[in-house]
This record gives sequence, structure tokens and C-alpha cells, in this order.
Amino acid sequence: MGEVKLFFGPNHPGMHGNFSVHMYVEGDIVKRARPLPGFLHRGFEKLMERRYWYSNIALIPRICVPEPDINEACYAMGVEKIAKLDVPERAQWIRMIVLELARIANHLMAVGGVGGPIGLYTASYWGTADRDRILDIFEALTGARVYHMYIVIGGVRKNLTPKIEDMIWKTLDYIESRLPDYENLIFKNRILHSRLKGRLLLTREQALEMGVTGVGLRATGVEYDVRKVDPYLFYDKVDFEVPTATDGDAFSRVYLKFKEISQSIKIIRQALEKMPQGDKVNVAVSKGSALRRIVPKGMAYAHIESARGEYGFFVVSDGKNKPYRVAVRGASYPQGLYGIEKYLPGTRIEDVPLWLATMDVCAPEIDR
Amino acid sequence: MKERTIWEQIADSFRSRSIWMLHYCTGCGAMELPPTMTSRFDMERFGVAPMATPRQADILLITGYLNTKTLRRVIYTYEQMADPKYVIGFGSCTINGGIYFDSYSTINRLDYYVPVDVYIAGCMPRPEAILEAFNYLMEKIRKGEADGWKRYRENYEWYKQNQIRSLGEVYVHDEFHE
Amino acid sequence: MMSSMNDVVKSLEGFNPFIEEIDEREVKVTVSPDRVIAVLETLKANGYSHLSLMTCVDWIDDNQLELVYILFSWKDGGKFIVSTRIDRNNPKFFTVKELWPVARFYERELHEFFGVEFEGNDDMRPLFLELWDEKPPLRKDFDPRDYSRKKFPDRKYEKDVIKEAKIFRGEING
Amino acid sequence: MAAYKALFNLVVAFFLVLSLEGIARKIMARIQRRIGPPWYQNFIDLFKALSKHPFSNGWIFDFGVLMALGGALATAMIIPMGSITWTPFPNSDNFFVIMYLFAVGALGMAMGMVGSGNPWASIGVSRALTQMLGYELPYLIVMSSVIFFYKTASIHKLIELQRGGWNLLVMPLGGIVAFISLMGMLGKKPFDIMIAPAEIASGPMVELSGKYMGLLHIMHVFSVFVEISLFVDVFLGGGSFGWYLVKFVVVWVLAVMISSVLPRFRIEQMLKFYWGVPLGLAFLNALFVLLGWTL
Repeated sequence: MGEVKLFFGPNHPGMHGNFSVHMYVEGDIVKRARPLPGFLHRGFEKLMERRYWYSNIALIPRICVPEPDINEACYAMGVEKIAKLDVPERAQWIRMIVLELARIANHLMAVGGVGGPIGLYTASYWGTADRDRILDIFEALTGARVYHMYIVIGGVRKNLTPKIEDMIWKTLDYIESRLPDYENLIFKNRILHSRLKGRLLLTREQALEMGVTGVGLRATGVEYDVRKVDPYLFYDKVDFEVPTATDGDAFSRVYLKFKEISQSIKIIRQALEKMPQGDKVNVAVSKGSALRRIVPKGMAYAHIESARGEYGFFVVSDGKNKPYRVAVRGASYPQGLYGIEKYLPGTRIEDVPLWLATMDVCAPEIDR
Repeated sequence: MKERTIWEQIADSFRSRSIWMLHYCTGCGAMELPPTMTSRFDMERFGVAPMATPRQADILLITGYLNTKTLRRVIYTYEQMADPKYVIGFGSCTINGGIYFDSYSTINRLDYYVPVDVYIAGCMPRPEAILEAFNYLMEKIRKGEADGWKRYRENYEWYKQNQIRSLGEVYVHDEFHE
Repeated sequence: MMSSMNDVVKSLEGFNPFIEEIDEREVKVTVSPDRVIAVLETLKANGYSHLSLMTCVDWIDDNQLELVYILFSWKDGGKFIVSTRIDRNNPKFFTVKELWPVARFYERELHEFFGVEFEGNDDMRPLFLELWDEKPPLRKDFDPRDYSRKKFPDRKYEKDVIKEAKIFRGEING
Repeated sequence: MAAYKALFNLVVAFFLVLSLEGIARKIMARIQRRIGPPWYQNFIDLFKALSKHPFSNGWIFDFGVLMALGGALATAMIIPMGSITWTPFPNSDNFFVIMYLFAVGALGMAMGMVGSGNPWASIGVSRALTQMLGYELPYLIVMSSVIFFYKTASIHKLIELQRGGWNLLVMPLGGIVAFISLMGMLGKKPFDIMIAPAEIASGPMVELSGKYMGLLHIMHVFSVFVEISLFVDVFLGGGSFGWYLVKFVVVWVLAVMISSVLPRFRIEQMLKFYWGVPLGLAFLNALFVLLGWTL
């Protein structure tokens, strides 16, 4: 039997987002695979050069859809680094809470979403429905469900009221009470074990060589987390663990995401307790309109640990009212392009959607 | 508009209550589709179900901005769907370009390339808005007003001309399309 | 600057770099183009083995392109921004795909968006754009607004100022 | 008279299975904590599909779809519904006749779908045929031991011979194996490998549009009817028409509930599964029957 050419995407139910993998298949085995990104290319880096420093906040959440807050946080941190701005302490804690809530939302969707490729739809239904509770918090806090535009240069847009704090406590309790259900439905299922365990193996050397970050790297047994290695915000002031596994297979990647949910819950609880009270959550940007703000000359790279790995913004300013250049490091760039070409050949057709789901290949942040 | 025969009216009432949408996430608006589909908003109760291939689908959701590379695939997909077919444009990006009005790779209005039956405003539209749009589309189908597929057939030359103006060439050239 | 980064910076002195400290854990190293590969190799051997980002900045006033490699160390969390400037009219550089395999795709991207040629990387097919017919889009002299106007027709709105004013005043229901 | 009964068979199959499929969607929805579509949704879906303007992919494709539908229709016509009263053709309701006629439908579908020329469809068809190989082997061994035990292959006679006790109780091992095989026949999870939307874009159905989709849906309806009826007749002892319907519904609901909380197998795992424990149990069951150790 000869090689058969197959499209995996862009229009395929197993595809996350708008992305394509061209495969040459022999029987059920993939012989060669070629990623084809660019279906979501909007030219963000060009558009950002054409907008004011402050109005970019409205544009950049759209770079990464499942977890938009990381974009604003990264961009704001990069600009603050160049402009040497001091952000109020309360705003930093609120940023941390928002980022961790976004991580829980993304992980709930990802853990449930692994049900899509293997046919356990009940898991994805549950995951998406529970994620909605977190979107409710965001809606109360920022006024929007998905694109919040909440973290701005010099702080956050609005203060966290006690009522919303109460809502966060309740939602965290609810999600914690749901975790055993997920454990029973997903991680104790023997068919799922046989589908995921030992599949799509990555060794530590391969992962480091490829440049994978996040869960894909931590599943190979190293505790490499930007929150620990290069602490930003107040991650050095809270107590949390970085869960790791040694197998490096698809199952351990999903399970790590599941474990990170409870760590994030822990971080948010500590942040809510340690947060100083007050009204000052952002610095006055400039005299007059915020749009006219000028950032001094310089360049900086700010990166954070997103749900998929290291996510970074490289910001260059030439001392005018618009950014000179902004470059984005998408967290799934290595596994989405190089990883597909190198590590998919030899696997089966069924494993291709699993690679995309467990390695978190997120098309919009690759294409930008 | 032409009078519909009784059979067409019956068929339209069936079509309005069973909408199979194509599972194709063309843009970021697709992020609000899972909540709409799943337990909280549950669009299956209106008879809307996701389908895997364009051949079986009745409705094409253009979920947000379209860049030229995707537009080529969307035109392929649209022409592969069986009549009668309907298109919903999500978000301000499909209406007038939205926040990407000056981008070099995204189109500014969708109904220039494929006929659109319903637009949903907002960036991104909330699940309630999506459900409302589905209900509106059902109403339109029931009344026989959702005739985008007929318009596409009648004005085929015009649509093709527009597509070629923006895309240069509609056909995809890569190693898989010889 | 952290002490561990200080040691690494000292080992780079032979390459005649221009060192700029951005932050406690972030240092910018500017070197001339022929020394970049050696600097990158030295840094990689010293633990800065993770290529976070490879990108390019178009300095149109100086007629130069600035290539930027951002290296990150998982050991101490330090970041090195290695930068160099090449000629804008004839942008040519050497590939680093032997050091970091993923750089192949970054180089393809830079070729597409800035028109930089990378010697040794023969896979320079377009990655994101399809049938692109203009100058590389991320160069500063490319205007996306003009391109968009030329290619993608916009919706025409008829502006009725009086009606809008009435809606604002609440006299009629818009 | 026989012709009327056969027609009645088809009418019952059509309405029963289509509404049961709607109810299955409802059950799934409740397990997933949502409301779900109305129970008659599948009728609407079917009639809508028949009202569309489809594409054809050549005469092999057309002929394959018709052959699939014809095979399933013919099989559904001769299936007894619970007792001799509701057996349209008492002389030809032999198990082997049913199996052969049933295979015509499956082969027709395979032919038509491969004729569409889409590689996903070819992969789906090869998976479907592999899966047939998987579940038919234990199923046929169980069935042959049943036939050996009762010394007849006629379904209505098998029903009559079960007056004393259901076959499921007489040979429980065989009943369990047959139920597992039934899950595979119905294409319920974890055995929905051949359609697997997220892997091979709904496999054989990938090129089906409009009317073809509708025709194949009807074929699927009759296949489900045949498969569950066989299980009810041979293992649950048939019964009067009412009892037969009750047993039919119970078997279906059980299959749906099991499938809603399980992910799907890979194709080679499915083969390994069927040719492991169920095949062993089927042989054990045959051994017990040979030795006369039945309950």
C-alpha cells in the first residue's frame, strides 16, 4: 500500500483552532507530517506599531484566545520595565489572581478537551461548563467574558470589590469539589489509560532541544516553571508546588494540567489573604489623555508562565507615542511547528489530535 | 420573491428545526461556541448539532476575522456544501473589519465574497447572542427569506470577481493541490 | 545584574560586546555580526540554552535591520538579549538551526516578514502568507492601511449627522 | 398476510428506532447535565436531510448506497418480533439467512463509500470491516453454540424453546459476550472507531450529502433494529409484542448509558479486546454447551 496524502485540518473536528497538518500516511501510520500555519495570521506585530501604547491593550488579548489575559500582562510588564514604572502592590496581587483564574479556566477546558479526540464527550461538556463559572467572575470583574482588557500599563483597570472576592472564594470551593468527579471520570478510566499512556513520548533531552516549555517539559521530570525560575509579580511570596511527572507521555501531560488546577486554587487563596486593602490599583499614566503617553527609548523582554508554557513579549520603544516594534513569543511555537515535523512521523493517525490537545498547540499565537 | 410551493414550505419548516453546523473554527469567535454547545447554554435543544464535514452541514459559521489564506478554504468549503446552505457571520470583523480594519491580511467585509444570511455584532458575541442569531435564522428559514444560496448561484460571476480581486487566485497551490 | 550573569558577561569580553543592563535578570549584549554565532555558542555552553525568541527590528532611519536572539537559562532565570545589526538593503545572515532546531521556523518567518536571507537554511518557503505580492510586510515602509484599501473593499456608511445628534439627545430611538 | 407483516416490521423499525435514537440523545444530554433535543429531533433531521440537494460521486457511490439500504430493508423484513405471531416469513427466518442478507448491506455501504474517493472514507471503511472481523468472531461462536444446544437455527423456534427460561440465564457467558458484540455492531462507544469524528472526520460518511445521508440514516435505523431484535429474540426469549418492545428499549438504554461515559478504543486495541476475553468466554461457553453444563 502506497502513501496516501491526508489533510488534518484546517476543517477537521479533531483540530483545535484553525491550523493544518499535512500528513503522508501509510496504513494508519503517519510517515511524514508538515505543519501549515497561517490561517489566523492577522499581522498583529504590524498593527501594534500603528496604535498608541495604551490602545494596544484593546488589541492584544486577541492574540491568544483560550487565555487572553497573559497578553495584556506580558505587554504591560514589558512596557513597565522600559518606562521603569512602579505598579501599586494591590494591583500586582490582583494581576496574579486574574492570571491564575485564567490558568484554571484554560486547564479545565484542556483537561476536558482531551475528551474530544478520544471520544469522551462527557468530560469536555463538564469542563466547558465549569469553565463558565470562572468566566462569570471575569464578567463581574471586568465586564467581558473572554476578552477582558483588564490589565493595563501601570496596574489594573478597576479595583477588586469585596463582593467579587466573595464570589471568587465560592467558585474556588465549587471547582475544588468538582475535581474528584473529573478524577473518576477521566483519570481512572482504563480505556483512557490505554489510549494515552506511553503514547507520544518525549524524553527530557528531546524536550529541551526542541525548546518546549510548560507542561510538555515538566512531564519529563524537570521543575522548569517561569514562575519559580524567574519570578514575576509576587510569585516568590506565595507558597506553591510545581507538579512534575517522569513519563513524558500524553497521559502525564494531561494529569499535570489537572494537578496544576489545585495549585492555582491554592495560589489564589493565598493572594486573596495576603493582598493589602486599598483603592490604588493603577498609576496615573500621564498628564492629559492616556493615549498620549510616551514611553522612553529602550527595549525589554517580559515573559510569564502561561498555561501552555513560556509566553513572552519583546517590546521596543523609540521614545514616541507608539511602540516601535513588538514581537510575541507564542508558547506553542516549538511544539506546533518543529514538534509536528519531527515527532509525529511514526505515530498513528489517532495520535495526531492527541498531540495537538496534550501539547496545547494554540494556532492563533503561532500565527499572530 | 417567488411564491413557494407547499412542499417547499414543509421542507423549509423541517430545515429550520434541524440545523447542522460545520465544525470549522475560522477565527476567535469559535471560543464562545463550546459554551454555547455545552451544558450551560445547550444549543442542541434547538436542533443545532455540529457536523464533521461540509457535505453534511447546512450552516457555515464564519467565526470572526478571515485572512486571505482562510478565505480560500472557506470558499472551497462553502462550494462543497449541499444546497440549501446558510452562512452566519460572527463579530464585527466580518461586518466591517472590526479591530483589524487596517490589517494587510484580513478581509473587511464578508458578504462581498460569500452571501451572508445573519450577522452577529460584538467582539466576541456572547453565547446568548449566538443563540438569538440561531433563532433569528430559523425564523428566516421558516419564512423562506434565507436565500443566500440562491443569491450565490444567481450572482456567481460577481462573487467570483470579488474573490479574485482580493485573493489574486482562489485556487490553493501547495504540495497537496496539484 | 546577578553574580552568575556577571561571570558569563566576563567570559564574553573577548568578543568586544556592548553590554547594557535592562533589569536585574536581563542583559542586552550588542556585538558585530561576525561574532554573533560565537557569542551564542558561548552562552549556550554557559547554561543559556533556551532560545526564547528570535526576531528582527527594522531601524529604517539607520538603514539597518537588528537581529535579536533572546536566550534564557532555566538554572538562574537570567535572560540575554543578543543583538546585532545588518545592512537593510542586502540583509543576509547565518542560520543558527544547528544550535536550536526550532530556529529554522523563526528564520522562515523572518525571511517572510523582513526579507532576511539566512545562509545555510535552504527551507525558505513562505510560512504564514500565501501568494504574497508586496514587499515584506513588517518592514517599516510597508503601509498595511493602503494595502487593505487597495485589496479589501470596505463597507460604506452613510453618515446622517442630524439623526445621530437626535439619538444622542434621546429625541428618537435609534 | 406475510407481506403485511413484513411491512409492519418496517414501520415498527422506523418509528421505534428513530424515536429511541432521539431518547438516547436525551439520555446523553441528561448525563452531561443539559436539556437536550426533543425526542422527535431525529425525525426532523432525517426529513431535512432528504429535502436537500445532494452531490453524487459517480454510479458506484449511488449504487452502493442503494445496495446498503436494500440489504438492511430486506433483513429487517424477515426478523421475527418476539413470537411466531409477528414472524413475517416463518420458513426463512433462519439465523444464517439473516446474517448473509445483513452482510449485503454492510458490503454495499463499504463499496459506495470507497467509491466516493475520499481517503478518510477509505480509512473509515477499512476500520469498519476490521471491526466486523473483531465482533463477528465471538458472536458467531456464541451463536453456533446456541444453535447446537437447541438443534435449530430458526429464530422463532429458538424463541419457543426458551419458554422454560431465557437463554441469557441458560448460558450467561454467551449472553454477556453477545451483548459486548452488540455494542460493537451498534457502533456505540467504546467501539465507534469507524466514525470517530475527531480522528477521521466521521469516516465512511465523509462525502455523504443530503439525500444520501438520509438514505444511509434509514439504513442505519434498520440495522439497529435487526441487531437488537436478534439479541432480544435469541437471548431474552422474545415474548408478546409488548414484552418484546420493553426488552428492546431496555437493551438500547443500557447500551446508551454504557457508551456515554466511555472513551473510544484505538482500532488495534479493539481487535485485541474482542479477540481476548470475549473470544475466550465464547469458547468456554461453547465448551460448557458441548459438555452439557448449562444452567
